[in-house]
Amino acid sequence: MMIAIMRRAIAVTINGKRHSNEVEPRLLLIHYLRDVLGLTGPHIGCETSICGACTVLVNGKAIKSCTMFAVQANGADVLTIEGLASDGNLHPIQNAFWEEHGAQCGYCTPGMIMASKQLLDRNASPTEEEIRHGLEGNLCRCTGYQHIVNAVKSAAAKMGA
Amino acid sequence: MIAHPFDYLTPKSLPEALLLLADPDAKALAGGMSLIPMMKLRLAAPAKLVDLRGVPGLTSISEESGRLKIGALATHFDIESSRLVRAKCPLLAMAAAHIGDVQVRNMGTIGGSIAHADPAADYPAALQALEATISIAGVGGTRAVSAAEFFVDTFTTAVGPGELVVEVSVPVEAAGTGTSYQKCLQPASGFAIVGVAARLQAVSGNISMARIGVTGLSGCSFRANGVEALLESGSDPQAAAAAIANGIDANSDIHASAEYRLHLARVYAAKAIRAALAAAR
Amino acid sequence: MASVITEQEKLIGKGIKRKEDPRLITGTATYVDDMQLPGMHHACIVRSPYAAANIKSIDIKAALETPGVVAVYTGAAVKDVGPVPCGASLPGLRVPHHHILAQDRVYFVGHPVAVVVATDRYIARDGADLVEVDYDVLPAVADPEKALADGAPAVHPQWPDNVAFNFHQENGEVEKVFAEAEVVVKQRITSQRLIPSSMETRAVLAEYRSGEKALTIYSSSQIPHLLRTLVAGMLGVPEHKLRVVVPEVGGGFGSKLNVYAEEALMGWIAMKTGKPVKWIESRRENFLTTIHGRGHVDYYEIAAKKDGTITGIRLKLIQDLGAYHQLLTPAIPTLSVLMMPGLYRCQTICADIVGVFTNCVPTDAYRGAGRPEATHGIERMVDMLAAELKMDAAELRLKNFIQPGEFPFASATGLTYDSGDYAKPLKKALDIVNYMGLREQQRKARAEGRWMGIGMSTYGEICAFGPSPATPAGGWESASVRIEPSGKITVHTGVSPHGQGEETTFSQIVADELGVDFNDVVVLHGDTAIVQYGIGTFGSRGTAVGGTALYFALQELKAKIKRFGAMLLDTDSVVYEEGRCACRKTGNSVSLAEIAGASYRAMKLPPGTEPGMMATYFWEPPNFTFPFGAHIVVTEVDKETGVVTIQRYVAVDDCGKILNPLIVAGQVHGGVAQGIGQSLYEHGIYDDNGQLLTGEFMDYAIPKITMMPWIESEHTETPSPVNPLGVKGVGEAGTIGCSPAVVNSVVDALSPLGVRHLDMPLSPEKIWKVLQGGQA
Amino acid sequence: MKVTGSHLVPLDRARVYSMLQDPEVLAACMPGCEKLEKSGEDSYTMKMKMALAAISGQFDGKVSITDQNPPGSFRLLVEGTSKIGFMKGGGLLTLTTEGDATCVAYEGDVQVGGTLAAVGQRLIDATSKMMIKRFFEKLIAVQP
Repeated sequence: MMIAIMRRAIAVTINGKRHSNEVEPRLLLIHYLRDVLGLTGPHIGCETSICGACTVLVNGKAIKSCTMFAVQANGADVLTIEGLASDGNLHPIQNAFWEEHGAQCGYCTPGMIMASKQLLDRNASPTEEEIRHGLEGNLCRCTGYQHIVNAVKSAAAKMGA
Repeated sequence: MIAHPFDYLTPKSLPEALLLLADPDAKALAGGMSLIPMMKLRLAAPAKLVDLRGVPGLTSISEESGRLKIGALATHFDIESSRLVRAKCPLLAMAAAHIGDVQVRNMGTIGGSIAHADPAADYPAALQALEATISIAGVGGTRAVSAAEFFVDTFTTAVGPGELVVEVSVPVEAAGTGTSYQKCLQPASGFAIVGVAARLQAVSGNISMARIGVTGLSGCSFRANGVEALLESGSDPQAAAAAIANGIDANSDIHASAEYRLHLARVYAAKAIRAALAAAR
Repeated sequence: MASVITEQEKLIGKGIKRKEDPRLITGTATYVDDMQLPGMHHACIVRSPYAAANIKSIDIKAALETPGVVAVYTGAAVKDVGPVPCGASLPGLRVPHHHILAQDRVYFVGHPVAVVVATDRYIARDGADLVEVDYDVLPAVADPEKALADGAPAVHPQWPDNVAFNFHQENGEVEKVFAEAEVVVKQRITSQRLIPSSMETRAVLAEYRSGEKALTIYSSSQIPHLLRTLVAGMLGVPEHKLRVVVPEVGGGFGSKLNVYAEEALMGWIAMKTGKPVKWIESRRENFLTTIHGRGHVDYYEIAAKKDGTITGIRLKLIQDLGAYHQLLTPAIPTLSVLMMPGLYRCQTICADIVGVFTNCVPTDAYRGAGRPEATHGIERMVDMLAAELKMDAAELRLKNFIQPGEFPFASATGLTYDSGDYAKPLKKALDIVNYMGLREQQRKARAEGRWMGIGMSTYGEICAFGPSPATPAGGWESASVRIEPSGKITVHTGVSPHGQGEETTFSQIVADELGVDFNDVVVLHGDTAIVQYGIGTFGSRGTAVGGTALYFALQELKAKIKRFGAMLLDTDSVVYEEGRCACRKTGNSVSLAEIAGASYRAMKLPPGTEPGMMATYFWEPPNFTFPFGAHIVVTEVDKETGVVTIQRYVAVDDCGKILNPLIVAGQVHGGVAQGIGQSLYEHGIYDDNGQLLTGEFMDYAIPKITMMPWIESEHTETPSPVNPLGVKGVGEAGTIGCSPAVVNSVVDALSPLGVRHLDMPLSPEKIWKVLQGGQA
Repeated sequence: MKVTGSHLVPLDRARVYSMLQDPEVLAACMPGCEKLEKSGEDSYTMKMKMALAAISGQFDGKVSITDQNPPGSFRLLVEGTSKIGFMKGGGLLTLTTEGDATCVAYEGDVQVGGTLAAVGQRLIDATSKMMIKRFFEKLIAVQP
């Protein structure tokens, strides 16, 4: 079963910085980010593409980076939780998660925040139902989600203001 | 979590892709939403992955002589958010919006989904009701098959070895057509326990055309011809919906027994028919 | 709304935003898998696909030949390590020897059989596929009642009856009370197996420095110090040569209140290979091999007078233990027995537990640990009694509550309830929902043919574990406070928070007690090389016991501060206020930083006083605390599909004094979510052959954001006299209060159909069958 | 997971019965069967390649036939193990004459373990039905 597979050269722009590496085709994007580049903000919480802890934005779209091979991201622009704050200022969504106690153990939080970003990018003032629909792909076992809903509402209000 | 090693190929044209897929150890990769989880669990172990995303022209959504042509690599998000699809074929947009979650819809493609032919996927119900045509390309050329012919059995389609779904064509809905997709979802996976797509033409409540597509209920999506005939002959929606389960060997699992699934099919068929009727007005 | 606190004001009781969060919201926190050590190897474990089988042979040749594979070990190599410890002791308890890798037989699906060590995680996984294990499959049993039946396969051949222990407790004249009872209600009630599902799975990284003979284990755990003591014993490493570090932990819910085979195994591999080795549990492994919760079959009887006075409670409890005892497995059902009278005055109880081995992963502490099962039982029984007597469920509860003047109250099970006013939260909840109005609405709904239900639960908890004599490894907690020469403050706590926010609440306590800036306090935990011995975070004890230890350390420190202050001010009468020591006579004052600096320079010392500014306190709680509350749930059942919708969820919890309402709300919401999970969605299902049918998030539904109702969370505050902070604990309240309220509500909705009980989860199909007139 | 059903085979009962005991016929009809070798009285070892959608796996297995009661009934047990898990299917096959044809009714149990069981719960029923259907389609096709 062991076959020698050529490694592939990839170039990916991550949080505004270009990275070039040679990777095995089977290397998952999440492992590329975490193990190769040391961007350990996105987490791994399952293996069936359910939990969303590994959510990052690829070319502006939220995806589960455990369900994408790094080679598929060749040439793409990737944004992870580490790239969300700019010039040392927290993004309004990060601030809202802090203010509203949207995180407990924090494991789902980076994915949850990135999914929230996608949600607010597409809908600047979502209703509670739209918030819940938009975060359906992210599991949290700690918060019961209520403070997360509050955080997204609050971020929307601040970003719209 | 970790797939078997594979080689990764990136064709730049359709003929090149088809050439690569002629290798029986090669598997096409579109969005990967069905394939990659299987590979991570090592249930699937293709030796070669042929990434189709570099093949030009497979993502477009356009209108052409009364039909919408959806490229196989259009994502579920492209479809649910496309103004064209929402305006001219809302049933397809509605089915797309029911798939998985935001992240899955951002990556998953219509071609990949239907080629996988999961018995509980959402598109097949809509495509059956829409009498969609699916274009399948092979080295010998491209052929078109109807949705009814396309979905053969559990995980089995009309796509032959080395072939590729390249386009899905659906009708532009005529005035007076109402459609709806109603889904009872399994709370863990989000797959349909049953999903029913209804597509009706009605004038002042009289149904002149009925197309009902069903997913999740049995091993393969299907058209509920019995229900359609009843609706077209003036039967009331509730009574017609009740016929959906006739002669069906329903699936059974820990989430729903066959008996309950059959019941849900009747309930969701009635919901879909009522919603489609309301939309037709 | 939270705000950043800079000016000096009392912080206790305010919704201060958390100190922990900046690292969590920026993705810069460090969980075990975020760590990489030089030369680190990765381990992948080969596990049994069968629930019961003899291992005929294991062929590791192909795996070993894989480039990058460093070593492969099987049971033979680690025969002398261990066993995985059981910390609970019960008379006559049968304890199977729990090796860290299977020896000649496997006992449950997921049982570790071999481990592959490789230079990277991908190669380790490849290697694991190449280990060939030849099994001789044996019959298995996965259901505890079937395991007790004659002729059932023996999980452990040496104990053919599958009984691990029997436990009996009674109080009062049970036979007489039941014989003379005017009403007796009986019901079989199950609490299904649940899968804790912390979002971070288990994770272990071990490093051995041969020169120092020092082993460090990084693990995602709730109990760093206990883990150190027990793993040191398993590996034969002197305890002071083992350091356990618990970095950021992505949730535990009791599942990491344990010592697992893999923690010792990674330590052993690191010593054997001389290289660091990391093992990250996959989600599939987490479902199969991390402890499950619940697993009860309870046979209840409740005796009462016609006026509703509860006179006796009898329980036969069958506990599905799984194949082994993990750390506290057999102790969990005994907590159910302790809690069985609930908030009621009844003094006559009788309980019999039979602990049963099955070919499943062990059960152990999962959020609430024994108390949700007990609360579910008594609160269901009270509702059934109310129905039997045609009394209102709230009225029956109010009639039987222990009254405020009766505290401390000696319960029938030997506990001393600390304080309470049980009617208060119930009345508050009834007011919030407008109970009479709701009943009227229900009458109308029923007239329209809609199945609307109103359900309540009034729960009590045993929290703040606990007095040491009642806790297997000690129930005290420790804290040390150090004021650095610059005046900055470092707290070391023996608890191990992993989402509960004690870095924040403990900073609030310090800020208020010492009158210092909240931001000048750092709370450290989870490293046995840094922190004095501690017990850990579980059983709603972190703040109630750990916070109290901190409080007492602060009192000692304040006395020392005053001694230095008096010396510096050259007076014999000082007060310490708002971070300064002042002379009562002259009004002259010195700051805490000046005092701290002087204490370290030690040019001069107060009589009989050591240099430095540090205090350590080990606090032994005199009792548990007993939080309580009332939850009311309004549901509607869809007649066509059987789907239950929660229309309103009101929780009024009394967790004693509230230190941080924002954090308390978060704990309640999360607890309720897990209660709703159990009530409506979650069920760890094994088939008859011991295969876990709900083995991934594809089949096991923990609540998603779309499945949660809005929770209206309110409180009453009855301080606990057990500790000076007056706190009781809130980590488990939501879970304990939730499930009976939801089930009572749905049973209430369906009561016109003659439904009197439903077992969880209330799946649509189950309800639909009831609506069809079938059996629940 | 219980599986029950029946298929009509347009041959007489004795013929169908003997075909179903014939290893060559079984090998030709069992989906994915690559090799079937006699290992004892009415028992065989088998190599089988399962390919279903993206799922693929190489199974080593056993086939055994017991409780023969010709031409009316027998028990068939098929089991296979692979890296992706194991499958075990067994049950009673009852043959009854229906006109010129034979109705083969089956009533049995399908068990799946290992990784297959992790993701396959909702698919076991549909998949086993499909495999059985394919078996009978081939059985009808192989008749001389």
